[in-house]
Amino acid sequence: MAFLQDPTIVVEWLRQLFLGWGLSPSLASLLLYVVGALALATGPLLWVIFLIWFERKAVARIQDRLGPNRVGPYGLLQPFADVLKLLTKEDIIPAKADKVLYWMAPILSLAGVLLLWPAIPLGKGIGGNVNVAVLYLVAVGTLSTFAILIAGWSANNKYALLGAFRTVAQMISYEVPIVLALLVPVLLARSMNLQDIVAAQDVWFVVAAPLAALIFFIASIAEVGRTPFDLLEAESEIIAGFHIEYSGMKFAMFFAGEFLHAFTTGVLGAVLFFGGWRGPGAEAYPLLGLFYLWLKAFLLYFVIVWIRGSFPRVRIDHLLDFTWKFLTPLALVVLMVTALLDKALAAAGPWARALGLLVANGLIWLVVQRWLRGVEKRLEPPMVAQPGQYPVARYTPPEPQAAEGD
Amino acid sequence: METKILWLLPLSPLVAFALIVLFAHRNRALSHTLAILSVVLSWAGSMFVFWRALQVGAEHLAEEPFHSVINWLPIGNGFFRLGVQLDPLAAIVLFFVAWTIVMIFIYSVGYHNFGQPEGDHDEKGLPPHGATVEHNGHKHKVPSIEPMYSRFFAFVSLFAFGMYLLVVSDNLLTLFAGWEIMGLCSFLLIGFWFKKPSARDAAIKAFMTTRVGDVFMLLGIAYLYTQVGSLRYADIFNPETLHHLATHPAPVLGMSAAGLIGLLLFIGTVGKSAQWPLHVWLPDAMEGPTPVSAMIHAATMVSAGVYLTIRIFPLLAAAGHETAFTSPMPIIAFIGAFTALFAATIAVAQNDIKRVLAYSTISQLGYMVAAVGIGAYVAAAFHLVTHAFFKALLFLGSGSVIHGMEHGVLHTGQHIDPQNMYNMGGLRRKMPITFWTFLIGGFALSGFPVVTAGFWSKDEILSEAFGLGHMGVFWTLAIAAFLTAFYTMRQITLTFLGRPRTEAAAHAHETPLTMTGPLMVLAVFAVAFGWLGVPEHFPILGHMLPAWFQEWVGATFHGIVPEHGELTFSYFPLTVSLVVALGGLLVGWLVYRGVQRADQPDPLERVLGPIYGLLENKYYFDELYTYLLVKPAYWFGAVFTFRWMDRTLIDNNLHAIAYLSWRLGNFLRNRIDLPIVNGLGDAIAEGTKGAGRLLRVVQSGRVQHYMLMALVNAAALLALVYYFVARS
Amino acid sequence: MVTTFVFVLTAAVMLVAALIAVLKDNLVHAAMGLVVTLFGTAVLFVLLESYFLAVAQVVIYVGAIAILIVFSIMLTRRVGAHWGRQTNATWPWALLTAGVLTVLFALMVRGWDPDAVLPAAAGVPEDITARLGAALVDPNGYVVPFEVASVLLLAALIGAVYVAWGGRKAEKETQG
Amino acid sequence: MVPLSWYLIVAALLFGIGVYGVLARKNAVAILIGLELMFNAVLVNVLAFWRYLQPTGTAGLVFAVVIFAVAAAEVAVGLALFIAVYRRFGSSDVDDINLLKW
Repeated sequence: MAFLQDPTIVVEWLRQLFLGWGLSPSLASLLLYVVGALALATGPLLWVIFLIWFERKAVARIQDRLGPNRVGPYGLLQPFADVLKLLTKEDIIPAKADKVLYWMAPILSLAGVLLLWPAIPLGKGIGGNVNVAVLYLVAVGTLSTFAILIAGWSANNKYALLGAFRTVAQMISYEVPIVLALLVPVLLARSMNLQDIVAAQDVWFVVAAPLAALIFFIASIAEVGRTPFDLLEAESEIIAGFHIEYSGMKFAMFFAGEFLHAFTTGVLGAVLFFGGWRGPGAEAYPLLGLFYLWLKAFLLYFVIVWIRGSFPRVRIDHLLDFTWKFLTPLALVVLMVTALLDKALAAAGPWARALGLLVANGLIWLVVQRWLRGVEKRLEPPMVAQPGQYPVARYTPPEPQAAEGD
Repeated sequence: METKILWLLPLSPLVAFALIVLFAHRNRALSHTLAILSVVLSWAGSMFVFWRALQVGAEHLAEEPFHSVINWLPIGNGFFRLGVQLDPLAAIVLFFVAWTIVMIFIYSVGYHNFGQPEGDHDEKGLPPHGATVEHNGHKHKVPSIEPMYSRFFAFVSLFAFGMYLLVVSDNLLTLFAGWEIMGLCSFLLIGFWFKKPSARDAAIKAFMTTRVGDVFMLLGIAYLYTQVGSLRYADIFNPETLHHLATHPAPVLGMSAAGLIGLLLFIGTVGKSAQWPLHVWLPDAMEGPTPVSAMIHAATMVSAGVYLTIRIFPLLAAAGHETAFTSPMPIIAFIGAFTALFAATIAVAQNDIKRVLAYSTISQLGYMVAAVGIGAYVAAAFHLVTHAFFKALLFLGSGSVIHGMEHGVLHTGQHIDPQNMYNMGGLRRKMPITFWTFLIGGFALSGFPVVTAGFWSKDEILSEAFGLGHMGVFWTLAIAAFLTAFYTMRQITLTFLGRPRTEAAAHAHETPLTMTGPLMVLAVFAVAFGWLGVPEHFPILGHMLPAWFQEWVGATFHGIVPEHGELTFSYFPLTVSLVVALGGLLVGWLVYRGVQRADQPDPLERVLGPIYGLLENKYYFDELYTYLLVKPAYWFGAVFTFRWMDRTLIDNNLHAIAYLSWRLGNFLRNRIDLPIVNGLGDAIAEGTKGAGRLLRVVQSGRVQHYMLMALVNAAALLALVYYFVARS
Repeated sequence: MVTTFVFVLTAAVMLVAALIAVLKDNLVHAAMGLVVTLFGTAVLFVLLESYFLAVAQVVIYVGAIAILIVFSIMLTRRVGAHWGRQTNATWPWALLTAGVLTVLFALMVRGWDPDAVLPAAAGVPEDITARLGAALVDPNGYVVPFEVASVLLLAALIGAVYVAWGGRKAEKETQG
Repeated sequence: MVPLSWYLIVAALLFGIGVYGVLARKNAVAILIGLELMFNAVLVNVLAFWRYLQPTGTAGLVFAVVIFAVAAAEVAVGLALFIAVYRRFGSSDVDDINLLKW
């Protein structure tokens, strides 16, 4: 039962074990790090397998299909079959591809996702307790961008490069509102440490900062690159985009990376805005907190899937206009208002603060609504790319003959 | 308060001068407004100060004059101090100076035909020739405005500055400064119409002649300074200094220092006040505009000479008192008396209305000098003031007459001299105001008994001369007085009485108010001022009127000059002066009333014969000077200095030097400059070019090369630092 | 012990990556070398116990600068084009200079006695990040440099946009 | 604990490599890479000194922050220029860009 009270005794036990083997303390702690890393990496990767099945099912239902139902009960074993198939598939590398980078890209993309986990508090005293965790999240987020860029370029394929460029444009653009939205919880919790943020959420921050939560959610979807923002692999435009040339295990890695990233987004949302592991009894039994976290994350993930099933894909220029002309300014406004109001209400109790901020957010939202109406009116007739001017052209790389220079 | 105003008195005309010259010279009205405004200000200030002086009272004022001093010129030890001062004498002089100057300024406006049209063919530097105007149908000529109107007012303003400065100064140096400024203005104004050769010559003559006097005056000042160490009246005119000066022998003439200084300064006066033998410039000075003649050459500047003499009277007196040395006094008395008679005789034979007045001025100044010479400085001051008034009046009157005549000349188109008295006659009906005022002035000049100011002052001098026993002086002056009355009456008769002798005279008419107004004001003074100085022993009147003037001026040197005993009043000088005045007038009228035609000879010619010619030609003094001084001077300049010294000696030397230096220059150029300096320069230039050609490679235009060089240098520097610093 | 090991490892990786970054003709690989070097720097920061700056290093350098560099390389490279030689004619001089500089630096820092007693023992306070934040906005601290830096960034932003677009316009003119 | 001089030497080597990169590379972006290396060397120096000489103060950290800002600005402008030059000359080879040649 002690384990339920405090799972960290496991760590102590392991340490004693290593020391018993006669290792120096520092070496022992090093080994402990390695073990912890392995555990942290394995869990999510296994979880992904279920996520794949779940998503296919869910989307199938939304689209009025059955989805996988052959392999195992309810097709539960379908993902394993896919994995086997992918592993046994021939691994093709384009002749003119840049070998090293071609190899590096998938690893990076998966690593970029996995690196997010160490910062996440899984329960009371479990999981990451990083001083500058939020910043860390942002930092690691850039890795996946890299991965996609490299992948798209190294494949030596025009469509892949196009996808890569789109991705870079999109991701770098959406970094901005994400960071701004992240700052709101940091502000409310007076800390960048996710543990502290969670601890500060006597009232979930989603109450105090609904708009920030919304912005974070939307931008994260874009960051992950899922529908409606899946421009980087828009099959109908650039066939699968950056991983067009990838196959077999490498493709699987990208694939898993994407799914896991989506779920991780859910986890982060839960941690930042929905009280993380907090819940009845989570103090006493940290594993319970782990369960609560998982629950919340899973609900958020379901919403993401839901959105994927329901929304059409937006056009690239709309995508960028959306972030630069709507999300970013809104996020800035929210940030300022929150900062000022939070300072003003510092004396008040947590609920009063939360409610005040809620009202403020509501007001902001009303204003935004009015403004959006005006924009809508001005934008009639609905935006269609006129023949002759393709806004996309703004983001295409220069034509090859421009590069004839050298 | 008073001292502040004293400081300001000379200033406003100076400011006016500057303003006119710099800004207002294009606008005639503005120019004369400025000038008159400035002198009116000074006038007001002077009146105020004078009134304050009256309140203070003569004795007290003489004890401690209004006085204020500032540091001016740094000299060896300490400063030369510049100051203003007002004692009774200065106060009285200030009084008449202020009045006459204002009057003459106003008069000038009319005299220069302000408001008249521009002349047809007037040009700067010549008197206006008149303008043709279209007047209801037929055109006729009228006087035209002076082309250099503004310039005139600028000059006279500057002159006013000089005069005020002279009057208020408390030392001889600033007095001398004002003196010289006036000299300059006199030169400028005599030569005002500089395109007339006669005016040019007259200007130069006046300037040169007065220079002679001024040089001596400067010598005197210098000598005085070496003796006393200061030029302030307060330092000079105190008994011990005077005693020291009077007992200290001078190198020349067996005179005392005081005597020599007095004499030198007096020579300055001789120059300024046109005393014999330096009188020659004054008559010619009449070439200038009449207001100038009136102000500078009758009322103020020439009076300044006499003022100086009175100013230094204590010195003279002290010198005269020390019997051990030859006294300057007799010399002064002689020159004064002689000039008086001498000039009067010349005046008798002059036909130019202004020249007559000029000679009469000389003679009257002679009176004053003589008075000082015999020690009657109070009488001299008295006559100075009265003379200033009535002589200014007379000059302005003559100017008015000439003006009227010119009008007539322009009207009729006759070509006659408008200043010749023979061309006039019967003007009393044409220009009554001028006539009456001129009459008053003339009677005052000739000393018409009791009513006029001239009578009192002249009688004062005569009686003093008689009383002090200078019989020679007395009789000389008496004769001069007779002649004065004579030529004055001659002038009046020829000008105003009888009937017109020319068309011009017939058509002359009265001058505008700007000219007649001052005449009237001055006429009042010419009559009234005399009553301030009625001697107390004079029968009847003496008891009615206090001898205010004598007390006032007498207080100035009270206790400084040796007092001569109380004069016993005698009827003899009185009767003499009555006789000469009235007799002169009568004879003059009798002789000249019969003149009918312009071209008929002077009645005296028959009587005097050759002497008349002598008189007419002023004893040939000009010719004499021409042969004695001018020609030798020309010779000296042209032959000796120019041909011998300059041409022969100096030029040849210079040519030799020039030739040598030319050769030297050639040598330097060909032997040193071209081969060495230029060669060096070219070598440097070529070297630079070559270096540039070599170093040009560095300018590869490639960023990296530049950075490479930079870093190489950095590395070298670092190596040095390491070697010298870090390793130790 | 462990830290020493980690340090040596990181340093070695960094230097090798840096050499790759400056020597390799394939610029993309060079850029990757740069990225690795930057990560190594971040690790060094961690070893120096300035976690905030370590993360900031990753965000700024890897997340922004490196990506931009790679991006522009790819923009100006035709896919699969031959790279050609990437070193210019003066490379021996460059090598010499760099070598001399390095040697001099090394000689100088060798002066630091490894066993010298340094204030390092004092250790980094827990709230150093908070302190840094406070110092950055403290009027008595470094608010002025901070603001100046931000202004510089803004200017750079505007300038970059202007230059890039101006270039595009110029291109249009040259073509049209 | 690792001696300070080690950090300094590593930084020096990094700097040297960066210098070589800046001087010897043809491509403008490659030069920028070299510059970044030099920046990093400086950063390492700064932080090492901070850690070893004044660990409780913030001067070193602020210095580092400012260096970050400068580096970011430098790269932004540098790349913009690079793009512009590339469009203008159709080449990214600085050897071709010598308009300032004599």
